[in-house]
Amino acid sequence: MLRIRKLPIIGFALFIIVFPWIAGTIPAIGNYPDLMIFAGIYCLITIGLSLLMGYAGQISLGQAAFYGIGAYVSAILTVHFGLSPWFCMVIGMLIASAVAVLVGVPSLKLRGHYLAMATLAFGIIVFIVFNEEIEWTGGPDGISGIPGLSLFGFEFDTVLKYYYLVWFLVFAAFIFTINVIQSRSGRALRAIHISEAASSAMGVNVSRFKIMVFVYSAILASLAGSLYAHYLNFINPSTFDLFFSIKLLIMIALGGMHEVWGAIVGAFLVTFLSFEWLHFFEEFEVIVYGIILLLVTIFLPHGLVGIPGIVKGWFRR
Amino acid sequence: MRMKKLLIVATCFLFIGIVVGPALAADTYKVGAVFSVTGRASFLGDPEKKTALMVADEINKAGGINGKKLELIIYDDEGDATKSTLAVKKLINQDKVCAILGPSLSGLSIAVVPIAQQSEIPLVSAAASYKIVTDEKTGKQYKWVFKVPQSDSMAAEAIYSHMKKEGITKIAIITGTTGFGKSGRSELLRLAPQYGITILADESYGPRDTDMTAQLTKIKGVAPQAIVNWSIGPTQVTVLRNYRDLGMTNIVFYQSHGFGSKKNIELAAGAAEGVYTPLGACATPDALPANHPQKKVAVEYNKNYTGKYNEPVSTFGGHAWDALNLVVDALKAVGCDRAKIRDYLENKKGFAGQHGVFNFSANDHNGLVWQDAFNMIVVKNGDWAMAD
Amino acid sequence: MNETLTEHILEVEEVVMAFGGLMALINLNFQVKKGMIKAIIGPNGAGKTTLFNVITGTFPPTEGAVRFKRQSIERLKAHEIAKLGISRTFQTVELFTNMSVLENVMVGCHTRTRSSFIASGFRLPQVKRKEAQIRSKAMEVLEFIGLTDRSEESADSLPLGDRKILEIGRALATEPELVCLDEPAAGLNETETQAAADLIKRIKEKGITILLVEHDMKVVMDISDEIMVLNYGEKIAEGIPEEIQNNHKVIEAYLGGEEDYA
Amino acid sequence: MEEFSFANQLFQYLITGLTVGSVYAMVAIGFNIIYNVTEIINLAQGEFVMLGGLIMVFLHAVAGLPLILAFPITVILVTLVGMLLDRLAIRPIRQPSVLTLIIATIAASIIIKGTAMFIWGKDPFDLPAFSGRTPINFLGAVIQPQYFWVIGFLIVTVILLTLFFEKTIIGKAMSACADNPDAASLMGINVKWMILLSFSLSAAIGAVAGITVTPISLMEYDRGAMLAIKGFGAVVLGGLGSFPGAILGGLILGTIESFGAGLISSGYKDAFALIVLLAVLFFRPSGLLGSVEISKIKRF
Repeated sequence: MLRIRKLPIIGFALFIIVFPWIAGTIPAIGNYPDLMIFAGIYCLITIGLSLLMGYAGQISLGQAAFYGIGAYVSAILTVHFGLSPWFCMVIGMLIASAVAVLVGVPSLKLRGHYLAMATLAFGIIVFIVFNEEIEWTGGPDGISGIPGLSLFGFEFDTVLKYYYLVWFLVFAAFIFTINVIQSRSGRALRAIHISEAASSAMGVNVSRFKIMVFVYSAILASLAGSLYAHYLNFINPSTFDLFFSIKLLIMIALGGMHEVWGAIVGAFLVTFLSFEWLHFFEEFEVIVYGIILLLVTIFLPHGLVGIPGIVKGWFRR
Repeated sequence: MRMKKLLIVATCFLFIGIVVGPALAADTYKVGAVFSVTGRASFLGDPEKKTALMVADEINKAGGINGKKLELIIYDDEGDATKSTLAVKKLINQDKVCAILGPSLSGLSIAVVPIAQQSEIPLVSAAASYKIVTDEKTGKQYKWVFKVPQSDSMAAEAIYSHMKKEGITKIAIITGTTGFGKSGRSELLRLAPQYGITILADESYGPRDTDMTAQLTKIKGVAPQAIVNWSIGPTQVTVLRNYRDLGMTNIVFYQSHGFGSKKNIELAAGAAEGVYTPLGACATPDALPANHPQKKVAVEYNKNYTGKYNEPVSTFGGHAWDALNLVVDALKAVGCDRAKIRDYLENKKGFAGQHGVFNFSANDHNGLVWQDAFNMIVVKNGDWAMAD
Repeated sequence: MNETLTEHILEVEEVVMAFGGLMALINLNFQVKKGMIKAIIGPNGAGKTTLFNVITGTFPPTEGAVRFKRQSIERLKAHEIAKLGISRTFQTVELFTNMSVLENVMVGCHTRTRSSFIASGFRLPQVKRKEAQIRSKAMEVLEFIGLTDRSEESADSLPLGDRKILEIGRALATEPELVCLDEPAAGLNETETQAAADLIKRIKEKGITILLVEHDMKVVMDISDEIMVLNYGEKIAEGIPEEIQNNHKVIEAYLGGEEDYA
Repeated sequence: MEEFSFANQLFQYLITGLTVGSVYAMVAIGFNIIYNVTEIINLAQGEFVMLGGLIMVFLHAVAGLPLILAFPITVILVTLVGMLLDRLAIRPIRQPSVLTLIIATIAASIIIKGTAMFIWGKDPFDLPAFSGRTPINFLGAVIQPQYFWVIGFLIVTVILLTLFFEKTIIGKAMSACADNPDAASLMGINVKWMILLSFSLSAAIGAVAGITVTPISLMEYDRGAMLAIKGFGAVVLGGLGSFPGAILGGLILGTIESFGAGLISSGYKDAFALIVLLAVLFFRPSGLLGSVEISKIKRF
C-alpha cells in the first residue's frame, strides 16, 4: 500500500528550517543557503515532473518552456507594465496552464518517444520565441531590473528571507502532491501509467487526467520560473533551453522518479553538483557528471531514494 | 531509515563543503573573476581564463604587487545566468576579493550589476554591451561597474565609416541568433541611417547551424554592394565559405570584431581573402605601425600567450588582459580598498591596453572611442593587414 | 409480450469492425438478456476480443449499433461506457502492477466516486471521508472475491489464479450491470478454474449480467445460459449449451483444432 | 552581376535543404537501427557524427593519412566507440526500463562530449573537401562538390543497408529481432550480439555522416546534441522504425529549414521545421510512414 510516512517529512522540514544557521557558522558553506534557494526552485519543477513522469508515466522534455513562461511573464509584466509581482506570478501560472492545455490536448494522445519528441519540439519553439522576440523579451541579452518580492511591506530582500519563502512553497507543493498521490486522482494517474486500457475500463477519463497532471506540472514550473525571475532580478533565454529540460530529467532520474522524494533528492544533488561540488574537477567536470549519471543509472535503477531498499535487501540476506 | 538518509545527505554537504572550500591565504591581494570558460560562450571565457592566469603568473614572478602576491580566483559560469550570479556573490561574500573581473557575456554582466552596486565592489566586465555600465533610466554610469571591451556600436561605426569611404550604400546583414549577433544586428540597424546606408536583407542563423547557403542565396538575390556578418564561433567561417562557394566574392564582405583570431583565416580555407574586419590592437600586433601606442603591449602579449599556450591569441583574451591589468594598477596605487580602487579606475587616463587607450571618467566607464579602439583590418595573403 | 422476461440489457446490431482490409467482425447481431450468463466461443482469431473492445468502447465499430439499456453506446468513450455500467477484464490480465491488491480494487471504485484533483491536494475533510468510503467498499469487494487477507500485498506478487480473480473483483467495484470476462479461466489449474467458475455464478446471483469469452468448454457448458459461436468474425450459431454441443457447423469450425472441445 | 532569378533561388534552397537533410537522415537511420532491435532512442547518436568528423580531421588533416585510408579507419574507430557504448552503458543496466536506457544514452553522450573536449579542445576543425572546393553551376544553383558526397553517401548507405537486411543471414536475424525479440531468441539468435551489432552499425553510419559533413560545416566537440535532436525529429517525423521514413523525415526537415530560412524568417527556421513536425504528429501520431499497429506492440 502506498503510504507516505510523516516522520521523514517532519525531519526534512526541521532540517530545512535550521540549515541556514548551520551554514552560517561554517564559512566554507556560507553560500549554501543561496544554492538551496535554487535547489528549492528546481524542486518545485521536479515535484510536478515526478507526478507527470514517475506516477502518470508521461514523458515531458519541454518542461523548461513552462519554467520560462513563468519567468518571462513575471519579468515582462513587472518591467514593462509595472504590475505587482504576485499578480504577475498568478498570471504566469494561468498562461502556463492555458499553454499546457493547448499543447497537452493533442500531444498527450501520443505515446512514448513520439510524446518525448513533441514536448521537446514545443520546448525548443518556446525557446526560439524567447530568443527572437527582442522587443518583449530582450533577446539573448534578457531582461534585467525585475523587481524583488514583498508582501504587505515585508521585503523578501535577503537570502534568508527568500530561502524561507521558496521552501515554504516547496513544502506546500510537496504536501499537495503527496495528498494527490494518496487520493483517488493519484490512483487514477498510477493506473494510467500501467495500462490505459484497463484504466479507462475502470471509468478513468484517461485523457482528462493526463492533461490535468500536465497542467499541474506546468503550473509548478511556472511558479518556479516567477520565483527565479524575482530572485535573480534578471532572466535570459539560455536558462530555459532544452538542455535545462534534460537537466530536469536527469534530476528526477538520479533522485528516483517513482517517489516524490526522488524529485527533491535529485534536485538537491544536481544543483550542488553542478553549482559547487564538481568545480573541483575543472576541465573534467562534464565527464565526471556523465559518469555519476551513468553509474546511478546502472547500479541504482530506482535512483538515490532506492538506496534504503537495497540496503534493506542486504540485511535481509 | 529516511532520517538516516537525511543525516547522510547533510553530512555529505558539510564534508564536501569543507574539503572543497577555498584555503585561506594570508598576505595576498585577492581578485575574483567569472568567465564562461566552458559551455556556449567558451570562445570568450577560455582565452580570458588563460590570459588572466598568464598575467597573474607574470606579475607574481616579478615579485607581485607591492610585495604581496596576486591571488586570482576564477569561477566558470558556463554561460549560465544562475551560476554567474552565484559565483559573483561567492567572490564577494566568501572569498572577499578586492575586485571582480567579468562576466564574459553581456547578459550575465547586466545580471550581476545590481549585486556589484549593492555590495559596493568594483566590477570590470569583459562584455561589450553599453547597458552594463549605463543606467538606461538615468543615463548615468553605474557607480561600481566598468567594462573594457568596445561597445558593439563602435564596431558598427568602424564598419559603416569605412563603407562610407568606399562609397558603399546598399548592404545586406547576416547575424547569429546569439547575444553577440543580436546585439550587433540591432546596432547595425540603428546606425545605418546616420551613414546613409540601406539594408536590403536582414538574415540570421543559429549557433549550431551547419549551412547558411539558404540565407546567402536570398542575399545574393537582392544584390547588395556589401555584406556584414556578425557572429561568433565556427559559424562565421561557414558563412564565409558558403559566400565564396556561391560565387559572391564580387560583393565586399565585412566581418564583425568577433572574427579576430588567425584560426578563422585558416579555417576559412582561402575564403577570408579580402575580408574587412574592425579589430583591436592585440589581434594584429604585426600589422600595427611602429609608433602605434599599443604596439608594445600587443606584441608582448601575443608572444607570451603563444609561447605559453601554443595557440594564437583571440581578441577576447585581450579583454581579460585589460581588465586584470587595470585592476592590478589600481591595487598597486591604492591597495585592497574597494572604494579607492573604484575611484582610481574612474580617473584612470591614458592606459594603453590590448583594445585601445583607455581614458575613463565619471561619464564614461568604458573609456574608449571607436577611432582608437578599432583598426580596420583586411585579410591579405592569409594574414592581417591594415586596410588603408 | 412480457417485459421482464425479454428485457435485453445489451443489443448488438449489424456491427462491422474492419482494420484496414481485415474484417474482424462482419454484420454481427445478437442480444444479451438481463441477468444471464452468455458465453461467446470460437477459434482463435474469431473476433471475440475485438467484440469486447467494441462493446466496452476501446474503439468504435466501423459500422452498426451497440445499445446498452436501450441507449446507443457505440460512439461513447471507454470511461463513459464504464460509468453507464459495463465493466470488463482482459485476456492478458491487466492489473495495475504498481499497486497493492486493495488499491487495484479502489481504482475500480473510481467511477462511482467524485473528488477533484484540487480538493484531494488540500486533503479536505470530504476527501478524507470519501477515501474511507472507497476503502471500505473495496474491502467488501475483496471479501466477496475472497482476497481480504492479501489486501496489502502487491498485485504483482499474486499467483495467476488470484490475479484473474482480482481483476474480476476490480471490475465488480465499478458496480456494473454487465461484466465482460475475457477468458477468466485461461492458464488456470483445475481448482483455480473451479473457483473462478463459482465466483462467476455468485456474480450472476447478484443480478449482474455476464458476457463471457472462454476456451474451457467444461466451464462454458457448466455455467452459461446461452452460447454464441463466432468464426472469422461471423456468428455461426447461437443457442443454449445443448444446442451448440450438437451443432455440426460448430464442430466443423473446431475440427482438428481445440482438444478442449470435448 | 549575373542573373539570379527567383527560380534559381528556389532551386538553391532545395539543393541546400537536401544536403542538410541527408545528414539528418543518416543520423535518423542510425536511430532506427538501434530502435528496431532495442526500442532505445540512442541520444548519443549525434556524438558518433561528431567523433567521425573529429577523428577524420585528426587522421587525415593532422596525421596526414590519405583519404582512402583515413576514412575506413575513422569508421572502425567510431564503431568501436559504439560497441563500448553498448558494453559499458547499456548492457550493464540491471533493470532496463526504456526511460533508464534513455538516461544512460544521455549520460554516455555527456561523457563522450566531455572526452572530445578534453582531446580536441573547444575549437572547430576543418577537413579538406574530398574533391576540391570548386563549385559547380547547375540550373542556376551553385553546388559544392562535397554536397554530392553527402547525398551520395546517404544513397550508398541506404543501398548497403537494404542489401544487408534482405540478403545476409545476420541482417535477416537482426530484422527478426526487431519484429519479435522473444521469438528470435527462441530461434537461437543471440539477441545480445544483435544489440551490439546494432550499436556498431549505427555508430559507423554516424561516423560516415560526420566525415562527409565536416568539409562543409566544420566540426567541434559540442555539435552532437543538436544533430541528435534533428535526427530524432527526422525519425519521429518519418515514423519510428521505418527506414524510408527516416530518409523522408530527414530530407523534409532539411528542406523546410532551408526554404523557411530563405523565404520567411531565418531566425524562426528551426521553429518552422518543428511546427511542421508537431502538425504531422497531431494528425498522424505514428509519423508519416510509421505503422500504428507496430507502435502499439512496442512498449515505448
